[in-house]
Amino acid sequence: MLDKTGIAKRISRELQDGWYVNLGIGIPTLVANFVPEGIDVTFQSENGILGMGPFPTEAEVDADLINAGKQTITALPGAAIFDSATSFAMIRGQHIQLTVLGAMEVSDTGDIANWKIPGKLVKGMGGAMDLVASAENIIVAMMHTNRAGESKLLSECSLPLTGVRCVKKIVTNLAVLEVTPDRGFRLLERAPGVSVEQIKEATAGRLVVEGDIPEMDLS
Amino acid sequence: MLDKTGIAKRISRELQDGWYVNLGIGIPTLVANFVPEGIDVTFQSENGILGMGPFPTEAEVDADLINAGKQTITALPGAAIFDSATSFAMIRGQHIQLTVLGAMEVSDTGDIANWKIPGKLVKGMGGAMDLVASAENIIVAMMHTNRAGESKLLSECSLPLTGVRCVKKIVTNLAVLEVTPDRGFRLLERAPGVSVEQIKEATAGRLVVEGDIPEMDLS
Amino acid sequence: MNKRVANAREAIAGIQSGMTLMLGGFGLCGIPEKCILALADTDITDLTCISNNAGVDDFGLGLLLHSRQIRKMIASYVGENAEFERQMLSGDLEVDLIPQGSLAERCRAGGAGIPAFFTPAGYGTEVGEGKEVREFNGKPHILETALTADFAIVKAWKGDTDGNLIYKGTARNFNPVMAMAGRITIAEVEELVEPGELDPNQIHTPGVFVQRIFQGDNYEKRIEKRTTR
Amino acid sequence: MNKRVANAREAIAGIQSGMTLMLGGFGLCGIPEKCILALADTDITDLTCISNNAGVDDFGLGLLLHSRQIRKMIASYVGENAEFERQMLSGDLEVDLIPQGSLAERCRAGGAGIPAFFTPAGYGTEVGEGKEVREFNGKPHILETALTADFAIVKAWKGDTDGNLIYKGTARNFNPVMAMAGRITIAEVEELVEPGELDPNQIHTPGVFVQRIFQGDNYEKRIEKRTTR
Repeated sequence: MLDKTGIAKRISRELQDGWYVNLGIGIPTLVANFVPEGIDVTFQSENGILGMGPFPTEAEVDADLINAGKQTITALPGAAIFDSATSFAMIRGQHIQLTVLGAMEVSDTGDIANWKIPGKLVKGMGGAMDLVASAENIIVAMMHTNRAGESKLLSECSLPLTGVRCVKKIVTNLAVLEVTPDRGFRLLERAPGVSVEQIKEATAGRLVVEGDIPEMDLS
Repeated sequence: MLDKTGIAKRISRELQDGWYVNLGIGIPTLVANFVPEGIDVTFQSENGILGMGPFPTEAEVDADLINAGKQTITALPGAAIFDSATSFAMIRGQHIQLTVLGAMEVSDTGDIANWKIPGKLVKGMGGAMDLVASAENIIVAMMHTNRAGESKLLSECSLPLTGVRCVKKIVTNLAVLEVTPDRGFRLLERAPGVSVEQIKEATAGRLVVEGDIPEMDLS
Repeated sequence: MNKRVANAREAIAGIQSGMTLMLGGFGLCGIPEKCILALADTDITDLTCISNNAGVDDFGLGLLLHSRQIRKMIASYVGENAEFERQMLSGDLEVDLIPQGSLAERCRAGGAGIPAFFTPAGYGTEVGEGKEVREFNGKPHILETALTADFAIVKAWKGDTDGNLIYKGTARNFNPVMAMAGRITIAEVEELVEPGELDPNQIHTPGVFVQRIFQGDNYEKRIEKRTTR
Repeated sequence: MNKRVANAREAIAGIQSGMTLMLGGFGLCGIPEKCILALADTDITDLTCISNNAGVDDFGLGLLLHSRQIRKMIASYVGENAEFERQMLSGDLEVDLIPQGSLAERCRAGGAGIPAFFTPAGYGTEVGEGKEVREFNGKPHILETALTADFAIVKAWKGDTDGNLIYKGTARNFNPVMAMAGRITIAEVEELVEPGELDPNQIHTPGVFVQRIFQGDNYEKRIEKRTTR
């Protein structure tokens, strides 16, 4: 079974050289720590920067340089700064090759719910609806089940949707799954020490298991 | 009767302090030479500059600094340069207080035709259609009649339109007229030495003459 | 044309109860903190505020929430503010949540004379409910309309008295698009210079979009999540 | 990511007959003159070129007209070119004239994932014929759709190898919006530098929009109407 760092590490293996990548708040942010050697990716933050670098040192902290999670950041050589309309022009116009974000629920047709729980205080969708509606390549990073032990991979989302038929891949603490809208979640990899049976039990939506399911290689 | 310079001079009296103004090619361009004392206007050129200055000296000529008429220009202190989409955002968004342009024909409801003559080579509308569709305040600068002596102020334009019901005021070699879409061209002023009768003869569209029509004051 | 006003109080003259304001900033980064303070010092109420966020309890728009001057908030994310929660749950505050990219584009559209446009964001969600749907290239889009405001209030790094603005870092965010969309746009800047001191090639907001400008002193620029390595 | 290519010939690799190209520039100001020369040196034909103008007889897009490589021209104004007139009158060249502001906005929309938007420009004229009309605030608007291109070719003043671009003066014009709208965008620059040498706050076109970049030498930058006082 993976912890959050493990999920981020597994997702980092999806990165391809030259990609522009938008990382959501939470587990996705950790992906930046595990970019493989020889892979040059550029991180975009939707508040208006391309070429986001690591967190600053105390001396480097600049109130005018934050990411979409409102954390202080640095800019790498080659960075560019722009306004919010231009930022979402990049996103909506599909100039960003990969979006990684968290979710509360994902359906086996690729719907995602990650912004609102009825009856609880709604904080807003931020940029999530724009990101999921436009990205050609969306990976969801999340735990396979919620705190009550219920599956977050469903046949249909019960929560208000963020986007429809948009999620392409899911990396959880238990597995890597591809969304095939016609057939459901196709199991690609098991987390170390996790059995196919455990994944079946934790998945409420349609699960497709074909052939041998390899264990993730995180080396 | 006015010459082209006189038309430009009369139009310059319409300028108000603080206005942003777009001047078309031809007579309108001359308006910049007659900005009244104490009136501070900023000229926009739709290829992407606010704060256009006079033509350059030989030494100042810069191939990267032209106006929409493709003439070399200078930039005044306080100028700003921007892309074509931003330039027309200013125009379409009605941030420019006055547009002055030439016309082949104007109708007494304010339609304008100034880009195309059927059977002749069409060069294109450039920015004219955007300008006339959006400007709140459009003054047409033109001769009252064409070379054949026919009126250019018509009940209906015969040429393909550039915009509908948009012209507010017309300054010709003979007169200043306001367009009142319900009633037609309302005569405001006569050019020096021109009689109301002459203006009536040269105007094919509905002409409203009420009370005494003063002669223009160009002092 | 000289657009300089003396201070924030003079800059906000004419803002009245019931008006719609746009306020630049992302979180607390790039917010017009001087004008917000000046507004908090008035008895103007029933404001509709369009801003990506709603400040924190004791800074930014949180100050106007605390003084109950805001009737309606149009934003994309409002999670950092306990006062906000109280007023929203009690029904005192109306909230309209808009996807961040649609919010930015709707402001730009308002400034650019584009009354409506199609976007895929929000299709199939409650954001799309009641909105026209149309397919382009096999993908469903919804029709979103332009946003404008009686006053837009933005914060820039440098400006000149003609209203030209330059922003610094990610404090730029919503400021340029909101500057375009105000019937009257107020800019507060850290440094106000004479025309000619800024390079025309480097202007982010051309002066035509700005009607009033002043220099604020001692910007607090509070950091929400100071994160270091 | 290093996007540098050696020269114009390498930059235009993959452009094929029948493709749609966008080319920046206004008149001859800010045109990608090196790539146009390189294209003229190929046997690529049947191009659809989207550009505000069509060059002059012996420079800019006029060169590709002369060599009969352009089948269709999408522009706002094409008045400076005798070869253009001949081909248009003979029916060899198809021409689609678009209001300049709509052309710019349609390119931006193409790059920004906005498939269509409403604009007042062209309503009631032949530009509006066959297009959907809708009233907003009592004013009729027409629906215009996004433009994209197989390749966009732009010219900037400075660039870095990550593809970030800075333009100079009114040579900026259509270049930034076209850079957004190309499936592949080629940038030619007068000076190519390493990442980090350009101020991130002053980038006009962020590198994400650019796939290939090279430095051209000895720019001619021909002036159409040298006017002095």
